[in-house]
Amino acid sequence: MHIPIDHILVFTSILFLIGLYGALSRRNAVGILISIEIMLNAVNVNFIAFSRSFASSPESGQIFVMFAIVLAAATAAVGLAIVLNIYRNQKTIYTDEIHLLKW
Amino acid sequence: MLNTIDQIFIKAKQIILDILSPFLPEWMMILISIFIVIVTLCVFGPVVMMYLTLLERKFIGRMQNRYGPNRCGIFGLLQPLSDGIKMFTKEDIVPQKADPFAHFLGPITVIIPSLLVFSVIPFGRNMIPSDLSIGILFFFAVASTSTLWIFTAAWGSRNKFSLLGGMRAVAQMVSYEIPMLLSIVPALLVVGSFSTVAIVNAQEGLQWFVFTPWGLVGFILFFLTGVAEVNRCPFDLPEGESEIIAGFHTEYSGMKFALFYMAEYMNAFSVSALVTTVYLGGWQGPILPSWLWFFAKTFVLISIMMWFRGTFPRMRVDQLMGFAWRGLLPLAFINLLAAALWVHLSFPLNDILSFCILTVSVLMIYVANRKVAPKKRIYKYAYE
Amino acid sequence: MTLFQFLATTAFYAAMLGILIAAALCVTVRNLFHSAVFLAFTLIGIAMLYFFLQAEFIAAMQILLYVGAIMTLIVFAVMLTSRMGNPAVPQSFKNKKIVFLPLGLVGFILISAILKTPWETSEPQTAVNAVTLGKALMNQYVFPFEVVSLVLLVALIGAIVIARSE
Amino acid sequence: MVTQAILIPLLPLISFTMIIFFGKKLGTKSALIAIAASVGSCLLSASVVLPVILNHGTALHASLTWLMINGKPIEFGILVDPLSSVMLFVVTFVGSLIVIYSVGYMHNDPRFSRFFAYLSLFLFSMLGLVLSSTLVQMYFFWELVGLCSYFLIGFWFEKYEAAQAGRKAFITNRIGDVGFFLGIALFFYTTGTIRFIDITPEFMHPYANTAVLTFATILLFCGAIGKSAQVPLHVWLPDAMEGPTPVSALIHAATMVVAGVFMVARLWPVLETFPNASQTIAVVGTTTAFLGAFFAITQFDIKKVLAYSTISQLGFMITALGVGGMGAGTFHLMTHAFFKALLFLGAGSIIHGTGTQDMREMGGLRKAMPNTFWPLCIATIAIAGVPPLSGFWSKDEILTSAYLGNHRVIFWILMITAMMTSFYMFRLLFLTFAGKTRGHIHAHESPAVMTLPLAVLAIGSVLIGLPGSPFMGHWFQHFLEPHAAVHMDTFVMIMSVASATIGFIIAFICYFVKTDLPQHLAGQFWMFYDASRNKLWFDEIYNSTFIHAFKWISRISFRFDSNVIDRTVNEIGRKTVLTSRIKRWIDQYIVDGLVNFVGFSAQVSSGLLRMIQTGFVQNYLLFMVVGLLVMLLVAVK
Repeated sequence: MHIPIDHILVFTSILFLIGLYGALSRRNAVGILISIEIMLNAVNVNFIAFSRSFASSPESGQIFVMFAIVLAAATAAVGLAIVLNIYRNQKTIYTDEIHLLKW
Repeated sequence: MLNTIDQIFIKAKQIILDILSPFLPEWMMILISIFIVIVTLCVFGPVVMMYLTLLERKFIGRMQNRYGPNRCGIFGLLQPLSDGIKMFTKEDIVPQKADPFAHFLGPITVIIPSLLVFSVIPFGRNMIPSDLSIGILFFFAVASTSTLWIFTAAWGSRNKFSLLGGMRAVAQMVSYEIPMLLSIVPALLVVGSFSTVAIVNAQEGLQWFVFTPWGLVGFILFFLTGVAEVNRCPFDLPEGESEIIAGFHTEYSGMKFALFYMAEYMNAFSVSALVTTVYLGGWQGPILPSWLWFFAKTFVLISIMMWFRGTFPRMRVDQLMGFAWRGLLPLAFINLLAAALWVHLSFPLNDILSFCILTVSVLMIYVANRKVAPKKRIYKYAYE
Repeated sequence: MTLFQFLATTAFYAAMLGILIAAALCVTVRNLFHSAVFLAFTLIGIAMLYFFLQAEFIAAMQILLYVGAIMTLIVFAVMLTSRMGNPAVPQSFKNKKIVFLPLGLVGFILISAILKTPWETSEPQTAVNAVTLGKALMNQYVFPFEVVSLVLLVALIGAIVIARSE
Repeated sequence: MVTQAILIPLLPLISFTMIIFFGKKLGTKSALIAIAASVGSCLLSASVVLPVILNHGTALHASLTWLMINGKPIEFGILVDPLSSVMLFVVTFVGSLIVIYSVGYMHNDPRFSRFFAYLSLFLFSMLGLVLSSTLVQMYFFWELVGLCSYFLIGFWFEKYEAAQAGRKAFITNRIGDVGFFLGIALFFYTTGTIRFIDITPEFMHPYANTAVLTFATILLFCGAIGKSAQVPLHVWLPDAMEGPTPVSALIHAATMVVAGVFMVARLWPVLETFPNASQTIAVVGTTTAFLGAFFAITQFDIKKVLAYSTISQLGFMITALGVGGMGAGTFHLMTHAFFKALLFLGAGSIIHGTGTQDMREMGGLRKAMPNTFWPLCIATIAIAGVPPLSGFWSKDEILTSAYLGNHRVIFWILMITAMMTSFYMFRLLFLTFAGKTRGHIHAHESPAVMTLPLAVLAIGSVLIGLPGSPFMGHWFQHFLEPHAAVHMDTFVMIMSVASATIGFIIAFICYFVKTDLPQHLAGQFWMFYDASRNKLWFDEIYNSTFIHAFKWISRISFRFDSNVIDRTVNEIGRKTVLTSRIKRWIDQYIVDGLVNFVGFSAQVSSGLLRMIQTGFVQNYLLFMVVGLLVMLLVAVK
């Protein structure tokens, strides 16, 4: 089953943009994290799509996807922990209400 | 003769295909062959589930010195049918505050994984719906998603008890998933491949993994975690009837409840099937047809589960967690070590060594977990 | 092109479309829990894509890790911050239309670049099964493997410390 | 020899410093130091002069260069030749006598020791001047001598007239000194040398008729005019009588005033080469002589009479040098030093005795003060020019050199002045000693310490004339000018004796026989009498012209200064204040403005940049996306 790779790339870029849109437009911090997960997955798909046509070591793409997934898990864990902490302290996770970083 | 009986189902399928082949175009034939397998599974699943419910009620009844259901049909054989009809006719109530999407999504998403799992189980020689190269891993992947769907159901019904049930289910399944995976790893270590067929073939002629030291421990581990994954009996906190009504599926009634019920039993069947394929040699058996051996072993395991249900009291949450993290997980790791040793060493030595390691580790874990008797509680206000 | 391949490609494109829809829904739907569920569907869709791209092990990993582990995390997070989720409060910024401009531009440029570049479409080599992956992981990538495990450990401990209520 | 020569001026200097520092403690003993110093230097000078006399005229010279002006050295040194030896003898001998005399005269003065300090300082500067080997050195001591005269004249500075007189003397001297200095400079510039041993007739011959040098000599002679009180600048001498009498005796008779004559004598070769220069000198000399005598006739203050007589005698010396008699002039200088010192000391003792200076109150002091009378009588006879005494020989020398040099006019004027001289001297003698004491004064004879120097000086003034007289073959003149022809002229001798006797007779008639004749004559010749009495109104003329002009100029310059300069200075001050205020404004508003602006702009820009730090996570994400976009755009282009 031969699928031209640029179709996949277009798909992943669209998926990435959707994730980015989510990250930009959502007010809820958890929502942002979800969108980020989407973006990460888009990248993983890219990896896999390319790994097939990578002559020398086809499995490297997949290994990187594995590492990516693991790291995504780590980021999700830390991100959510932070969000929970903010929620506990600020009683809100709407990003436009959280402006501790303001100067 | 035996072989024909053994391959009876495959031949049946072939007969059907031959009948239809002159009429339909070639690509249609492939579809039909796949379709046949799917249909048989979809039929076989619920039927097994119905009669398991019956078997369980009869079996526990017998254990409790009473007959099980014997009114509908001879010896209550039609009881599941009546249950089914009851389920269909019952009104499907959706709580007002419930999240309609999640509530509706609950039962569907729970049933799918339990059905999908059947595609990987080798019912008999050449009787495996789809021989995936990552058979076992597929099974675990799909099984692990079930935690999410259970939580969706629990969360969707916007009910405290269901929420509690959901949380307990997620906590339990997450913490038992790791020992489960690790208990399978020794078998994979030996076989070297994920596909279930390869595993079963590796247990040729009574070389069942259960007779090896690590196999025995692995079998016990896998079986216990399997029971926990399925939320049955000693580990059935998620729908602990006595405490939180029906756990995550309290708000469900009618067909949705039937689906949950069916999913539970199908999971139970698939887990025990998997245990048999990995540790009890699957359909490997001396003379009887392969599928018969497979069903016999699975039936024995399911009866053990039911036996658990009849005898064991429900575990407290901290005991449940403690048992998983402090008991099964270390044992699984050590079992992995023992299996590795077993694989590398020659025959007589490996058995002895791994056997000693495992026994010592079991004793150690038991001693480590023995809790000092809890101090006598001092009630400040209440009277002795 | 045999029927089978035709079926497969259509299934592939269907999966892609499904994923996009699920992702779009996940991003736009107001109720956070629904977006989490849709995220799960997109993840499973992506796993299917991996199956089509002959990366079964990664697909299984995807489902096992993402849907099994990360989704649980996200769902718990959604649950713990459930009070925030009531639909009355607008879930996204008023001026979210503005975001379309940069995104549109980036998308346009990316996609035009992708379509313009001549990707040499070499035939896929031998399928990569779990065994080769295991070997590569243990031989060539053993150091990253250890580091990643360490990172994960640290991250999780960090998360626990952060989330732990005093 | 040279060390003794150097010691001569140093002794008075040492005594001066000792008296100045230990004066208060020494009290009257300071006089002893001064006397010791002067007598010491007198003996030393004798020891130095004798070898010069013995090997007839070989000069002793030693000098060290003080500074170099474009290659030509200016030296300080010692020169002992016949001329300076004469001066040495005169200054030291007369000086020590006067110091001894002034012990008595000043014995109850509160600033007793300071007087002797000034005297020793004066002796030091005079001896320095005499021994100097170059014009510059001479000029240096010339100024010092002027200074000492200022100190001594203004000794009783609490008296207003004394202070004025001291100042007047100093200023008139300074006017002369300016001319002197310019002359030195011009002379040095043209001839290139200022050493006396270089100034020989042969050396001067090449410059024979250069106008510049004649002008230079005249300028040099101005110095002499100022110092020796010649006509234009003589006004300070009469007023200088305000000082104590020994001062007048020492400074205004014997030493300082003759410094001018000494300087002209020193430059004798120059004068020889410039006849018209010497001509002018002669003319100035004769006019001074005549006027001096003319003023002296009608004076009543005893010291004023002597002052004017000194002026006229100086006039005689200058004319002698003018008409070519360097030897005659110097000889008259020496003799005059003796009898004029004697006269002044005598007058001093009279004043000391009677307490008044006005001759109208005196008279008949012969019996009261016999020791003062006889030396004074001898001095008067000597100055009048009666033959056996020194006055006659030196005056006669001058007259013969004038007569032989066929300066007819000068000769006859000098003759008349000689007559007038003898008249006013005898007038003085008769007014003070003859007749009866007009004022109600009770004279008493002055003590021995005063009368002894008088006696010595009397003997001196008798004998000092002999070396220059024919009896000793004009030894003195030959000593000074070895190859000068000196010969007496009988006609001149007779005429001078005649003039002396005529003067005596007139004085005898007017003041001894018919004492009312002077009033009668004064009434008739009132015009001459007033002119003489008021000293031809020189002082008044000067006051009304120079001094008045000078005051006017100073007033104008003062007004100019206070108005123009002060005003401009204030204006400048105001302007600077203004500019500083402007600068302050600029500094405040522009510089500070700029600095503040920088700060302000930093604040504004930071304010703008601050906007970016919204604190909303999404904004940062958006910025990232925009960044990505930009990068892509750049990459694609």
